[in-house]
Amino acid sequence: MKVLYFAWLRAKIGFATECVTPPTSVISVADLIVWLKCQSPGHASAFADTSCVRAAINQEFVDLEAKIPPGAEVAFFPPVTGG
Amino acid sequence: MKVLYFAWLRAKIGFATECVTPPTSVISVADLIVWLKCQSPGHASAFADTSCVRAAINQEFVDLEAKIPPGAEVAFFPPVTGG
Amino acid sequence: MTIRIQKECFDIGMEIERLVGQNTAIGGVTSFVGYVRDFSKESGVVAMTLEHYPGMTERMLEQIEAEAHQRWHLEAALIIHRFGRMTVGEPIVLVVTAASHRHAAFESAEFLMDWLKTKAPFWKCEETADGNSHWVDARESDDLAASRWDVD
Amino acid sequence: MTIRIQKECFDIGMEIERLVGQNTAIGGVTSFVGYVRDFSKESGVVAMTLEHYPGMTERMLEQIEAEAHQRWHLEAALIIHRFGRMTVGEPIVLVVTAASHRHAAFESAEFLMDWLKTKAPFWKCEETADGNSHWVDARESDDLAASRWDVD
Repeated sequence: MKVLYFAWLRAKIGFATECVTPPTSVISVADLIVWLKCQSPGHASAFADTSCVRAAINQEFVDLEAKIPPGAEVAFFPPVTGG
Repeated sequence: MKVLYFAWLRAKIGFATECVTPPTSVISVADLIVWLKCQSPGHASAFADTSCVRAAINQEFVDLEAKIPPGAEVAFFPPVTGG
Repeated sequence: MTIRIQKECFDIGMEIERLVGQNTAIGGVTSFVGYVRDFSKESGVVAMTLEHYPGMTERMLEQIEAEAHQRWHLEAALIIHRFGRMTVGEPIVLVVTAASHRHAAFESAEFLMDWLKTKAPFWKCEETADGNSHWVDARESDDLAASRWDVD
Repeated sequence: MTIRIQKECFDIGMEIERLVGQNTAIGGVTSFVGYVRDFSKESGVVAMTLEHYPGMTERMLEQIEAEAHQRWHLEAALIIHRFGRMTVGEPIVLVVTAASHRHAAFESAEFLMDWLKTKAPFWKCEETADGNSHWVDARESDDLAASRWDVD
């Protein structure tokens, strides 16, 4: 599974993208976050307050409860501030 | 008194501006119209339907009931179609 | 206060650039350009002539722009209105509003256009391909659009 | 469908001219340009860097533009959004909508901006004169503005 980080999530984690193989118990985006938090202090810090975290699966916005399909590209970022 | 005509009023009357000296009984813009209608067939045609005629006194829109102050510039034209 | 009544065409990009200048408090600029269309109500329009009331036009545009500055916090505003003969596809009018927040820029630009349509002394005479010409009637929808901004 | 994500600046006048082209059904064109302001919430901002999500950005802008075409009868529409580092006073985003009637042009341009602000995956990192930088927080007022266009 490919995971992407943007803005301050990327800054806290220290890199923009990684390939991960979470256990099969990880079904939803929220599950993935719980699992990622244990990977490094940077991950733990980035995901400390998930109320500020938004996610996309295969480049479409999703709720954190969304199920992750096989081979998905999952992205994490703060609320957008474009324009 | 200086009178100006625009758009199809000007076209029907045949000129854009004239200096007139109406009798003292002409108090309002509506009075002036009644008086102007007798000045030529062009005037009569231009003012045949006053529901399509708008007026300005000294370059400010006025109702046809408005009184004309001495030395005023009075203009007649159809509803505006700018922009 | 920036209003211009002119026969000549205008350069939209240059006008916006000049209006924004070095003012870094500007966060958003809305512009609107009105063009000569080929299908007002009659079709086959090839050109039109805009007649106006010199003197009163300047007065009214200044009043309209002042009203916009009173209603919204604007950093800058510009109205350019052409007169004379224009062919299909040529720009007629340019309105530009600059503000720190985008909604002020959007709303005030639309307000300026709605008021221009109903309060600026301009009259359109359209020419059709057959060589005839006719004065354009005022549209009720323009009065309706302008009345949205009445405060009474 | 005309959307562009680019590092480079854009020429507003040229973009409008190119979009209008020879389409004489166009009666009005609304454009909006967003600039880097010097006083977002912190003051003393001298520059900012816009990060985006390549791939998803294009997807979202296409969706947003398609939605505008569905809601209004538009002759043409253009979205240009820059990314990378920009200094105060530089333009960030350009939205242009062309329609036969001005209200469609105005409304759809404002719609595009409201949706861009809340649905396009861009993130602003501001730099202040003291050499520090910080990620800009999303504004509730932008969510509110975008929710005006919800249909349900």
